[in-house]
Amino acid sequence: MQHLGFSTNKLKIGSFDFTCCEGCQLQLANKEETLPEFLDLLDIRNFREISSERFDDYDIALVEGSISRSDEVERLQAIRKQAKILIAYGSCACFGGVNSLKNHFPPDECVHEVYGDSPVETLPVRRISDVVKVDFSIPGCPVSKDEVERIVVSIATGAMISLPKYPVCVECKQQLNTCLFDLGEVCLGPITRAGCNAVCTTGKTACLGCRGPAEDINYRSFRELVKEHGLSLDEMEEKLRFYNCFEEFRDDES
Amino acid sequence: MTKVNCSIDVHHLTRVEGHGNIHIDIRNGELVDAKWAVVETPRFFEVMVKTMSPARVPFLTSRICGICSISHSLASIRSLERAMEISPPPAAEKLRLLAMHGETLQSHALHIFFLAVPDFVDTPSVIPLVESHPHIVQAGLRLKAAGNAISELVTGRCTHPVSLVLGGVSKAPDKEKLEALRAQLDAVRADLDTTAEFCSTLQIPSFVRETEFVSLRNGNTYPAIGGDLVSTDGVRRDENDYLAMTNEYKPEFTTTKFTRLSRGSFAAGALARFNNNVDLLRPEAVSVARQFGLEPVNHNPFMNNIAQLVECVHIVHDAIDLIDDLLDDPLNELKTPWKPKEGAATGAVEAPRGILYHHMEVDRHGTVCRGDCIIPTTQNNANIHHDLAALARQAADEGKDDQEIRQLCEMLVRAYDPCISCSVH
Amino acid sequence: MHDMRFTIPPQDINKEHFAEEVADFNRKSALMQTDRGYKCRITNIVDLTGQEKLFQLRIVNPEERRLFTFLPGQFLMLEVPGYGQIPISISSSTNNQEFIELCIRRAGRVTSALFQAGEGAMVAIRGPFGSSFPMHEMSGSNVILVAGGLGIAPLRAPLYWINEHRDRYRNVHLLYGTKEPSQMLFTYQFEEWKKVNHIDLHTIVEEPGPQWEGRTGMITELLQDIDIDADNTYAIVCGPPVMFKFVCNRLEREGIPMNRMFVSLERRMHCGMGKCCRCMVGTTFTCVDGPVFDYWSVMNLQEAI
Amino acid sequence: MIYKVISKEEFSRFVDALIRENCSYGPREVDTDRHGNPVYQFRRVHSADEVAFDYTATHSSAKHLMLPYREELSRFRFSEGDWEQDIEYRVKPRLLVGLRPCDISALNILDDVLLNGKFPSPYYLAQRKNTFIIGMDHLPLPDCFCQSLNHHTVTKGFNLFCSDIGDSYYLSVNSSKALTYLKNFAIGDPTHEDDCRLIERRKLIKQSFQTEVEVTGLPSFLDIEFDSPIWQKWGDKCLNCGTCAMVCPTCYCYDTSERIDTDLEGASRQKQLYSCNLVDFAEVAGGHNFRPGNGDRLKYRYYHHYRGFAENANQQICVGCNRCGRACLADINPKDVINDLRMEKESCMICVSPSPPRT
Ligand SMILES: Cc1cc2nc3c(=O)[nH]c(=O)nc-3n(C[C@H](O)[C@H](O)[C@H](O)COP(=O)(O)OP(=O)(O)OC[C@H]3O[C@@H](n4cnc5c(N)ncnc54)[C@H](O)[C@@H]3O)c2cc1C
Ligand code: SF4
Ligand code: SF4
Ligand code: SF4
Repeated sequence: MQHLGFSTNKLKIGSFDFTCCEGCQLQLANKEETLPEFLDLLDIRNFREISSERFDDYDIALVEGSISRSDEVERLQAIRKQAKILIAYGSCACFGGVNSLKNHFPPDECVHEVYGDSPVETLPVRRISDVVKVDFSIPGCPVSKDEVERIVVSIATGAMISLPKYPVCVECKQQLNTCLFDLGEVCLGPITRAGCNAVCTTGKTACLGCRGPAEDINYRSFRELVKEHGLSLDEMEEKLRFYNCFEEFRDDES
Repeated sequence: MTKVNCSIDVHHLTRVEGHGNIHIDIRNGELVDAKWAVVETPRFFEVMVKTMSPARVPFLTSRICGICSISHSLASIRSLERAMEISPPPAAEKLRLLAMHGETLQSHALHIFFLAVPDFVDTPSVIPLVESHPHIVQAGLRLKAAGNAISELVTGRCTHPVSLVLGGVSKAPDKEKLEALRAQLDAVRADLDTTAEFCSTLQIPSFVRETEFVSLRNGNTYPAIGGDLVSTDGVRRDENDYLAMTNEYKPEFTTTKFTRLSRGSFAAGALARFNNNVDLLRPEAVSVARQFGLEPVNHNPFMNNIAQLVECVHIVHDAIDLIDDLLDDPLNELKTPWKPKEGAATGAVEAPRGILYHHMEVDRHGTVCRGDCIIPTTQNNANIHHDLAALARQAADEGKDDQEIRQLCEMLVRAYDPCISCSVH
Repeated sequence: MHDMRFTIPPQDINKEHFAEEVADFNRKSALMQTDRGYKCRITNIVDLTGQEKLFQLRIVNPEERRLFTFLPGQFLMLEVPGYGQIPISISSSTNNQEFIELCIRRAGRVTSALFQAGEGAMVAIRGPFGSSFPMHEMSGSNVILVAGGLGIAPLRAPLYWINEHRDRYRNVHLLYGTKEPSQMLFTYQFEEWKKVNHIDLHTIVEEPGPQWEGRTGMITELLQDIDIDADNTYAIVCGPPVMFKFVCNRLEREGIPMNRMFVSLERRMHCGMGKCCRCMVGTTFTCVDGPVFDYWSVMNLQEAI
Repeated sequence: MIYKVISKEEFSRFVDALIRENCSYGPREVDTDRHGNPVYQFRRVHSADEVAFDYTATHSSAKHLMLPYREELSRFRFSEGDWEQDIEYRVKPRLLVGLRPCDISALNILDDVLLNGKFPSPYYLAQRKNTFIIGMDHLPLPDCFCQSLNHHTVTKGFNLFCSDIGDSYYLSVNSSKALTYLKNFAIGDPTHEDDCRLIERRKLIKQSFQTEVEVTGLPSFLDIEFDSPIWQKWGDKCLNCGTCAMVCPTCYCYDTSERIDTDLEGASRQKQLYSCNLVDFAEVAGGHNFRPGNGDRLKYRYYHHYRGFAENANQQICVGCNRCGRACLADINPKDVINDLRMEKESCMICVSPSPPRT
């Protein structure tokens, strides 16, 4: 930022994945039109998925995925020790994500169902912040590359970062979409944090709340409106459970 | 001179999707141990689908894999549609095929340029290539971008599709955008030529181990969604017979399962599709294959990289035709209404890395009560494992040093383009 | 094919006459300039406390420098390219045509960027905007200036004004309170204000440290120290919203009419031109109708404090 | 204003010619809702066939054509120790066909707010000046209440306005451009009968309103009722989702932000339409929120719309289209809120008589 009289350094970055689909890491390689410039901001010290070089002198750790095995806990703690800034990215890292659905079943049943009698270690799924301190979260399943880019540029230029506080409906209406409630579906848009550009509702499927709750949501009124539209509360519950983002609201009413 | 001792341990192989380890041990010229071990954390998707409404399932299963989410979504959709006897409208089928093309194109481009090529030019990642081979990287990025553009337009975004739903697709792509996409695909044809030219300069290791190749085949089009299950050893089965085609078992040293058919192991993926369906490829693609001397049945696993390139050529041309078709279609019937219904069926699709099976069972309450997913990498694991042993033995016989053997082994695993997190779902 | 007769011709508003005019935000802004400010160079930065810095800005273009005049209490929109723009009170003398001083607290995105900036940095300003303290109306009277914390920043312009026209005003009191002694701003000017300008300065802190020898308590306590001639006194109060209420109520009890007390309000702002509606207080805009309001209007504006 | 009459077939030929020749927007059917009713929006149209001339109401207003939801205000180019700012006000000319009187009134209100103050908005001006507007009257929907706000007719702010008088349209031509285009088509001067039919039509429209919202004296009601419990009551329902403001033809509040380019060689300043119902609308640095409750924020929107702010001469800016009411998932609509406020007031005030009934 020469015009302000200070220079920017490349960010020494490491990217790490835990229990997840690695879709968020993949996003980093998307948005090809700005990819070379994006990579230019970074000094990639450790990123198994794209590079064989591995160093342990990164400042910023991007952590993807949730924690579901004891060796993952150790690996994560080592990363926390090294990183000056630890960013949880993706809904798995921020909320547990779809992986958490398994927590609704007894662990033995899970293992037996898939592996029969072979012993396989698995712990109840936890979010990154359940295990170590997280400095910043970028939610989304997957994260939006545009948002990641904005945040990385902000870190590189010493600017403060923030996420939208309002819900998805704002962005949905800006796309002139027909509201899914009008089409007879339960949509979590009114209570979910915006920033994805309402990608799901623009594709005419309901928002499943992957970005977690918006600030200060009115859960009670949301529940009422689902009832008043004659829609199924079971469907709503299933959607609220999907990414494990609305745990704190689930037992509001029975 | 024969090399006597060699011990290789690759912990968390890089430039692959997911976590896997290679372990090779040669003592006194004898191969003691060769292992391909997957150390990914299991996520239990098959358990998660239980009690879920069918409508939600494709959104869940797409999260099995960040690279081939469209395939997973479509495999679930196909199995559930077959289970509940839903037939999607023809326009939706075309859009789904186009979406598959998009995913395969971006996945292959990512693999060829980001994951495989650095090995051939001996760099740790694609990043130094930005400086040394700018036009190749640019071509790769444009091909990948084109793949992503297809997925984005047809399914709403490039990873984890939003508009692929049971009964069809939820939203028609905008015609103006389809036209723009067509132009974009037209333009990347030149990039395919550049890539083919560049690839012909690469030294593909000569290694052959006879194996069986398994893929889908429907007899009309190059395989993508549904069809018979066939192998180069002459097996042919119905889609629902997927279990007889895979025969899963779990070895001790890995969390993933292995599979076998007529032999100890078999391979799936671009090379398998090519070996079984060369007659259905577009002529443009066949001529590229010929340029590389690729002919069925090819048993060199490293040629999988080339088979991927051949498929890219096929896809770009086929996608252009599909778009022309869609531009003439009014696209007003995209979704068949449906009600949950009891039933069970398999949905098989050709994911970028090979044949992918989802088998779903819906109970009489209309909820899913059982799910089973068999992933291409799972099917390839055993083949990788056996290839590693053969390759290490051959390399050791040729007197290569540890570093060279290690490099070759890594390249071999990467050539399969394994998707490990997906295989441990 | 249809005929070109039906093509709607474009209207290029860039070509309209006001395009060349230089913005003059005080009178009527030139249309083309509503998003363009005067480019400034940061010529000096003074660290005041850990939280606040004083920035000295000089408008680069001499013509624009000449045009930029303001009244005590007005603010400007400071643009830090790439980071954003924020409203900041002008903290220097209205007489000073050479440079503008801004006293800024590190708060968020834009201010943090400024705190990293060095001397020579290029920023821009738009303005001045908003209402001002009625310095002329006050002449011949006593003036009580009450500042809490950063509230001293907007008070510096009226202070300079008073000091430059000291003979027009009678007794001038400056009551200044902060939470801790280390947060006290402009201490280096205190002696000058007291000795040279004959300002009756009183300070107070809420949480005294070991070094502090002065008064301890809330700012309202300082009001007991001074004699208030209610019939002939004006007050200017700046600080956090809670402070307004206490101080103004106290002054009202002393008998100062509400329309002789002035406060400066603070709200989120994105335009400074009464368009974005972020700074609404009741039904008025802080940016256009404020930030300076008399206390009577504030009492009438719902949810002002 | 010049008045002409055109047959409906000729009119659609005229509109078709204009649409084909220009970048055009009009009401289009985009979906069918779960009750089987069509959903309309102002979207790009390429021929007159695509325009749903007999549409009921669009879900969103046409505001976004004048005030884009997101808009780049300017760009910065960084250079060695300095920067340059580029500002563009270029807009390609557009045709907007099928606007209702209330929507045109809404544009007139936006003109007042954005063009007449001390700081006119060049961005809006460029959009407005480059939009050719063809308006159209219609019979009100059961929940329209624009008549209560006197916006069911409009006399300015359009290039051409069509009133349906049976098999032809009665045209109010308000721009020379419009007249020039029309000259290529068979138009006639209105006869006495046409005039009568126009009056009949206007009467019919006027009589068709089923919803009335009593707005006289509302500004002072609102001033008095600032602390009324009804705000809390409706606030408890409000989702803070901003939908009402997004679909409203006159909500114009916004937010600006700056973003540095990925190559760090420039930045862009962007504007995004916002809503006073969104949780952080009145939040300042440090986290203090001047309107922390749902009710506080909801109240604000009603203040802006039915009391008006000083900057727009304390005028009511709602035009009575009821888009916000229809779009609100929590079923909050102006009619109910305002009636509630009145009831509250009238039930407790003995000394102050309610405002006289409207005539
Ligand atoms: C009339 C007026 C005079 C002011 N004078 C001074 C002063 O002399 N010194 C000083 O340090 N501060 C002053 N402020 C407060 C200052 O504007 C905020 O501290 C500043 O906007 C914070 O910006 P930020 O980007 O660092 O914070 P963030 O919280 O990151 O803010 C992001 C954006 O929000 C807006 N915003 C946030 N808080 C405020 C706020 N309080 N007022 C207006 N907009 C806000 C801005 O548009 C900013 O770009 C004044 C505010 C007003 C309204
Ligand atoms: S579809 Fe969902 S996000 Fe969009 S407006 Fe409706 S509720 Fe909100
Ligand atoms: S619309 Fe909802 S589910 Fe979809 S990306 Fe946005 S927040 Fe996630
Ligand atoms: S009725 Fe609602 S949407 Fe229509 S103008 Fe009034 S406030 Fe806006």
